[in-house]
Amino acid sequence: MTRFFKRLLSLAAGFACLLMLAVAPASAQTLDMVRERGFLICAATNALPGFAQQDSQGRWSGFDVDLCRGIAAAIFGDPEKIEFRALRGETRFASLQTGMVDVLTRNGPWTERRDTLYGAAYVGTAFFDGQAFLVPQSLGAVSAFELDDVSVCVIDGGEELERIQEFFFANQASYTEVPYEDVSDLAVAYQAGLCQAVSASGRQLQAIRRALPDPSAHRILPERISKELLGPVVREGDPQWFNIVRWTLFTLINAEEVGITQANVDSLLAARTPAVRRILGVEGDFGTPLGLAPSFMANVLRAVGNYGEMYDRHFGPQTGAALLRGQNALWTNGGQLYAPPVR
Amino acid sequence: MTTLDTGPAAAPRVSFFNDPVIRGIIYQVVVAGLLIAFIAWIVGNTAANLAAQNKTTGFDFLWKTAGFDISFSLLPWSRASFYWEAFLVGITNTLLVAFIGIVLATMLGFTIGIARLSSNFIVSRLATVYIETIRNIPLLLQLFFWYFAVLKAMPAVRESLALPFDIFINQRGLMLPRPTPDQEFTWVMVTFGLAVIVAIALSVWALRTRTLTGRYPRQIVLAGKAADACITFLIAFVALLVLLAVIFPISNAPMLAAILAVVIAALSVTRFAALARGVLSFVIAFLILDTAIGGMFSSLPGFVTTAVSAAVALVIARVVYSGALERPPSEARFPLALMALIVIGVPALVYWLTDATLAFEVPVLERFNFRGGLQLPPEFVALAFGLTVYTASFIAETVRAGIQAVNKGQTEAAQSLGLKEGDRLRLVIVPQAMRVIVPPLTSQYLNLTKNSSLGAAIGYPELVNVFAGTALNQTGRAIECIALTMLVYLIFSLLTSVIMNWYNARVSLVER
Amino acid sequence: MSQVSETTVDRPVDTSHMQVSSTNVAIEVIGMHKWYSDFHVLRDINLKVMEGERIVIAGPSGSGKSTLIRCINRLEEHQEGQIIVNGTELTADLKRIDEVRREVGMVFQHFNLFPHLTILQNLTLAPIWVRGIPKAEAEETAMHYLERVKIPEQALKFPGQLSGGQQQRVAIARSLCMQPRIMLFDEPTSALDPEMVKEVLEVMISLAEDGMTMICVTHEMGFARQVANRVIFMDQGQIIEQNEPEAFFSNPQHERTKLFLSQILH
Amino acid sequence: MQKTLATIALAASLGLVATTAQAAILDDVKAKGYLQCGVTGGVAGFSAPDSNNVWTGLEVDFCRAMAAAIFNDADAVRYTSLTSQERFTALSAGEVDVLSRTTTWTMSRDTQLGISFVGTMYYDGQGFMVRKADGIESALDLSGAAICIESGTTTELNAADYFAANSMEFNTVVFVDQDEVVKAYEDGRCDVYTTDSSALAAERSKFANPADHIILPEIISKEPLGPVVRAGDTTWFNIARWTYFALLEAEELGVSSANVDEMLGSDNPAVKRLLGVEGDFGTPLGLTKDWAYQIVKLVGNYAESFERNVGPSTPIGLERGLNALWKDGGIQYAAPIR
Amino acid sequence: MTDIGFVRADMVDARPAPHRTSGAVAWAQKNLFATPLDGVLTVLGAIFLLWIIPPIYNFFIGHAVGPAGTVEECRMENAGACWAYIHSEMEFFIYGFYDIPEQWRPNIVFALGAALLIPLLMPKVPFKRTNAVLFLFVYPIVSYYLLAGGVFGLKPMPTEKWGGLLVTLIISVVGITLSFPIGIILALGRQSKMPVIKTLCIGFIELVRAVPLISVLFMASIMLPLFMPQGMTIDKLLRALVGVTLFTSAYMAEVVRGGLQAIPRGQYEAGASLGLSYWQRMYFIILPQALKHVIPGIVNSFIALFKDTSLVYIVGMKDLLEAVKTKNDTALEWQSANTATTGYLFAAMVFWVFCFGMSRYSIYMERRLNTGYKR
Repeated sequence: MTRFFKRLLSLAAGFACLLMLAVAPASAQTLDMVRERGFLICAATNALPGFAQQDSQGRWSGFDVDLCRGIAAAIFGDPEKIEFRALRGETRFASLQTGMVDVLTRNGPWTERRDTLYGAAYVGTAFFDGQAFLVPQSLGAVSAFELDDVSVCVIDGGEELERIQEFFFANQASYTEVPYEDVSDLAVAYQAGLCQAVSASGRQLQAIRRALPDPSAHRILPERISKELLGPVVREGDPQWFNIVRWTLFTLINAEEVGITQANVDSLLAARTPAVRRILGVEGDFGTPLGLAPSFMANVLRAVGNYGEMYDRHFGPQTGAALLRGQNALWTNGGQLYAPPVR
Repeated sequence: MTTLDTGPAAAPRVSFFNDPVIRGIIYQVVVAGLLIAFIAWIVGNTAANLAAQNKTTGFDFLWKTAGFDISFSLLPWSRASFYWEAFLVGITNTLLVAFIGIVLATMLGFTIGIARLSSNFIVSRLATVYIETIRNIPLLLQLFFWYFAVLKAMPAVRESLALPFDIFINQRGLMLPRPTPDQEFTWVMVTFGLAVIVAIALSVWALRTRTLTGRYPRQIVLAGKAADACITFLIAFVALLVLLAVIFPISNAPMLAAILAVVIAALSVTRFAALARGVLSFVIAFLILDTAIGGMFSSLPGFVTTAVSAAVALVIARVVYSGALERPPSEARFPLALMALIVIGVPALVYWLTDATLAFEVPVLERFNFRGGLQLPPEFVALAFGLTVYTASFIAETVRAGIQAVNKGQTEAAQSLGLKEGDRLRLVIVPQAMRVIVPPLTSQYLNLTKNSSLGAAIGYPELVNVFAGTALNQTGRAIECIALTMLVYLIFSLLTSVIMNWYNARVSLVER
Repeated sequence: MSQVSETTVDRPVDTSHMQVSSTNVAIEVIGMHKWYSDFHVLRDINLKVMEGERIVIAGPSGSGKSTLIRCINRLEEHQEGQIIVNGTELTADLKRIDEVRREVGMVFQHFNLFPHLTILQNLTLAPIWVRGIPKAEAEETAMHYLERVKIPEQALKFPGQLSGGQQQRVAIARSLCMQPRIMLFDEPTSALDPEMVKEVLEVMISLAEDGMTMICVTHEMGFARQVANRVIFMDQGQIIEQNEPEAFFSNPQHERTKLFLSQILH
Repeated sequence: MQKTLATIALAASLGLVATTAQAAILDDVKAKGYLQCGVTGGVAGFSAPDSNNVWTGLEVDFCRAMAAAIFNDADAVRYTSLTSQERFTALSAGEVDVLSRTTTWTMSRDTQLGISFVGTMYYDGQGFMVRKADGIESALDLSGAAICIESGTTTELNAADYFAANSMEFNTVVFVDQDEVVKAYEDGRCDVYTTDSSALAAERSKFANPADHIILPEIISKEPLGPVVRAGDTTWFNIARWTYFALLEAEELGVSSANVDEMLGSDNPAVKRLLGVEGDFGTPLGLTKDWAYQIVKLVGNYAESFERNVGPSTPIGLERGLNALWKDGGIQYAAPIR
Repeated sequence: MTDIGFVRADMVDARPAPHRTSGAVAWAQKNLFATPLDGVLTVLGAIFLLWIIPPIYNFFIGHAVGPAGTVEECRMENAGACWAYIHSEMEFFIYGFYDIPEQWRPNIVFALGAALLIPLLMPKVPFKRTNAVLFLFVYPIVSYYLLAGGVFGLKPMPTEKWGGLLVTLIISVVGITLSFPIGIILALGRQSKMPVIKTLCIGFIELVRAVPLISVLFMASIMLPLFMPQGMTIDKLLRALVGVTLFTSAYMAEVVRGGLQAIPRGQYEAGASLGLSYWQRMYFIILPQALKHVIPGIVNSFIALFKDTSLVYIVGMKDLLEAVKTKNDTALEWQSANTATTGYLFAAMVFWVFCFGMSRYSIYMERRLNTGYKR
């Protein structure tokens, strides 16, 4: 029998070696940092109505801010544990890299250079944007393709001008350009009737429309003649943090797809559909691998609702922006929003 | 090949390095050091790799929902089950197929091993061909063959091959009726258990009495005689019933069969017992042969098969008859029939008395598949079959070697003492052969269990497939899953060696 | 080559009641022939053994001595002629063979003890299972015969623990336990060291003294001289010569016998 | 003598062990001189070897595109055929540099396996194929059916979900190898074969009589299939991601392998940037500035690859559908190169 | 007691056994109809043979489609084995994806291997030592460079392209030649008096023997890269080799240990008394005897290894079985009812020929060396 025990012992030793391999740490710098600090620092490029704006009490609101709240809810279960900043210029990447900021919720549009050169990583698209047209209802146009013989206010010098040229050339339509140096000038010029239409990115047009005395008298046409992707950006080299932000965003989209809203999130805990159960953390555990609570997705949705709700809250008809979902609709509704499944 | 002789050559005494003890220690320290360094290197690499890939590790995943389906499981399984349940399902599926494979392979292997030693040329050659063919072809290939080539030849679900007793064979596997016992049937099961215990106790008592006093207890002998007649009657009744149904379909066949069976049973207690046995064996052999030959050569006309079967059955009857003539009187025989009657009859009595019912859930063809019943998927059947066929060829060789290892002199000595064939085998040959057979047999059992892991290749959800395959894949925990899988096999192996050590210690011959 | 020696026992052998008084025929072999496939091993064997007779069969190896006594026990089958043991003719009938074997004990060159059983179990196995003798009684008999072969103290050991001579004595005792009327010895001493030969021969002689019918294939010519009342010389599968020991050794008739004796007796 | 020989033998065996210093994947790949690409054992149109072991398919084209971007040689790729069970370990173990193998992007894979999904090469959804003779019209008729599935896939999980959600019974028959799954279905082991609908179409095209099988209308899941790389190497991730985007961007800008040389003279700044005529977008990736030019030149744009491998003119005959560019009604959308 | 003195006058001459009309009848009597039971078994066996042989004959030969046949013939009703399929895919079965113009290279390797191995196996051929050195040391290197290329202007052939019988043979030959010495060293280590080394060897042997090969290969396939430093990759063929070799070594070690234990202590003592060192004792005295004892066991391990090469599909090598399987599944142009069966049967026959050959050779050697040691 002693021979047997010796054998057993040596086997156990060999096996222990194998098991030792199963225990290895994972790095999680940003998350730890945020946890230690107790709140999340988000930043957007600049304050822009609908995306990020401060009310009279200094409280930030907007789409970007909600996205940030969502991330905070994912981490802390509490959407208020954030600090929001509006940063200008290229310093935002420096701030991100130095750790002054944890996530940029709206950076400039996603481009190759930004993605590859700044030590930053785009996690995904939160907002599909592009150059669009704002016209008065009175013009009677419901589509950009109906525009003909119009004067268009546009920023000078950028690609916007070229795009308009291409667009109208391609449509065999005629137009008059009214170029300006600055975005704020466009609004003033349009309001003053110096042009019949404004062409700028959708996010700028919705800001212009809000500021108009009677927003409902104006319409942002659904077509986009360029493409711009806006989305959260994180530092390179921290996959965990990258994934936290990415999957917070995807949670919002997936929740809309399966019909989870801020209102029904708790009642759906008893749902039977596996896809819903997984998002709400009733089945499976998708949070722990990210260093989060298993129910983090439910927390996100409790805090800010799903993507559709967020969008309606900030760009819906009642906001004065009245920005159609367009590309930002779910893929099932003809839009571009698509998130990989939670499973 | 020289040793590491690096010590100073001019040293007057035994050089430090040439001291065998010290040199041994140095060797060992070096080896241990190398080993530790190697392990550290691997652990370090792994940790670095895992960290670089930000992979999560640990066994927490075992308590998460698996989310996949397992096609065949003895334990309750749903997609909401946890990974540890998947682990258990894998183990039970492995054990199930291993157990069935072991039982069948043992039976087949012993038969073939003994057949190989047969003095009959055809029988021994057939066994040799079987062994030499099967064990020289990789098991994996055989499994593929049984699964893919044979599966293709199986009928589709709707054209299922229907066998008697609601058994169906098709591409979806083997569908059997599943017994669904009711409440009262528990009593039958309990009685059955008790009857088995009683039968064993009775056997032990009878044998002990036989040893101590030289004869079986009188009561037992009497009861044995009665039981003999009883069993003879039952067998005769069934056989005759079938025979009558096959030959002349007459209306009151049961009555006639019963009468004839009573006659045979009555004969079996007189001195014409041998005749009764001969007749009975003729009927049974004829029935089996006629069915088998008719099935094998469907193109032959009926009367040819009947004639051939009758002729062969006649010879068999003759063999049985002369064997029966030489049977010792019932006083000197172990009352096997009595034990059988107790084990079967008592529960049957209880079944009848308690009015229990044993319904069978019959597999029924539905829109796609059979539903209900006991369904054995073809993966399981192919794996169990492949393992059985393959392992049996090794077991057969083990058995042959074991029997051959018993010196011929042992048989002669036993013969010269007047021991009869049965006693000779039971008391002298088998105990010695088993001593030689059991250790390699056990390692064949272990091999079979390990080989069941090849079920992964044909989709049988055993441990490697379920856990090191699907679960590993859905979770990505490679190290954990493989470690657990290997641990299970390790435990099987250790358990086997514990049992073997115990057995070897028990049976090892005491030598000078 | 088989071992040929002339070990004798250093005590006077009491041959007083070794005279064959019985007129009962124990074994009768008439015109027996045997072939191993095409090889004619035993040719025209005629032999009559009276009860109480002690016969030694000698001859060069390959002469068919062992085959002959194995035929008497039906360990081998003969093809022609008759063998009648205790009035029972040996045929393919198993029942008769078993009857005969119960009455005929046999001791083998290589002992053939059952290695997985103790000495006592070896001895009681057949009495219990063949004769149906109660265990206690069988053990008593076994101990009796063990004492007779002078190794009662080994009863609980296994055969592997015994020396060759002891094993052979156990083998003899094992046969005796069946209380046979005839004992066959197939070169019982040729696998033994010289000093062990003696202890086995002692036992055989004491058996002879008790008047057991014995047929003994052996090269122990001393034993033959002392104990046998007939010596049979075989060669080429046939009985060449037989005679009383004194006459056989002192005055062999046949050329082959002379040659054989001159070789083994220097 | 023997010692020398042993040394040589050792050296020869070491030839099989390629060691490279700890370095970024790009450097490794450049040092090796080829890209090791993990693919399926054979899904026609996506990745399959022909009889000469030349691999073709949409996913193979992605690897070729990466090789083109890195080496200016689309053939500098070696393929490792992986089962779905092996693929992630093979990737994280560094056995393959990129996994381009009909891999569904899911949360647990993205977050738990130490891998990063680059993007969605093909938006797919899981469907069911059945024999026409069975007369099934909807997946909701499938209660009690035997279903052939490849093990270790999202398919396996989705099917379980779908049947559970619709309270239907089913039997799964799970195989490690795609080929075995198809064979088992073909042999009649199962009533239903389920996988991504694109693969269903691909497999159906291989059947002796494709018309005997129908694909049911239900799509029970969304399956964004895309290439995967190891997490942690941002440069490598970016190369893969922007290779994908370049394929899309080229289609959007109308640049194809046929006209790419003409387009070098285009006035369109976006085209100029794509082809490296204006600006240098390659260097930050560790590539040359004409990286995207090479991709288009040697492999073509996304549309070409799609048409060539799985499009309506191939036996597989898939429509672009969701995989059309965003401006054509699909959801394939690339971030711009600028 | 009148007839006690007897002297044979006439010797009886040997005569043929009775009841013997001809050899066949006697043989049948003895081997087929010795007893009535034997007769029954013979008849049943004959019926079984009658039943099973015609279909087998028809499948393999009678209705089979020969190498020159076409797929249409294979698809006909009642067609037997489709040997035409084997014939047309033979190159793939032997070489895998090895480039067709380069196939002369494996051919040379095969020929060279046969030329070196066959004389090595024939006891009477001289120059054993040179032959063995050539086979064990020179041949592998030459073969490797010949197969892999990349030198002397040979086109490089990555091991991914190797396949079929080529891979099966490479793995088994290398596995056999490497596992043998490793097994011996492990066995000696297991008998060692040094506890560390002993424990190590026991641990290795028992651990490896406890688990199925499939999991060892799984580990080689999945986990080995995880154990290596970042960026170090190991060729699949090498992984298969390492997995199979280590696995077989453990079994080999147990076989050799059996042989070592069968050597009487006296041999060890005699060796020591001659003043031989440990290794000299082992090399000259103990091992030659011990190995002779366990030739059947060793060859059984080799046969097991040869069969086990079919499992290397796990690490992604296309060995013979995997090559056949691949073609069975994907050769659409050859699809017919019996194609797959024919493919498997072909693979089975190839495996069988090698394994059976090895077992016969071992019996021959065993007889030659006349060890008389039976398992």
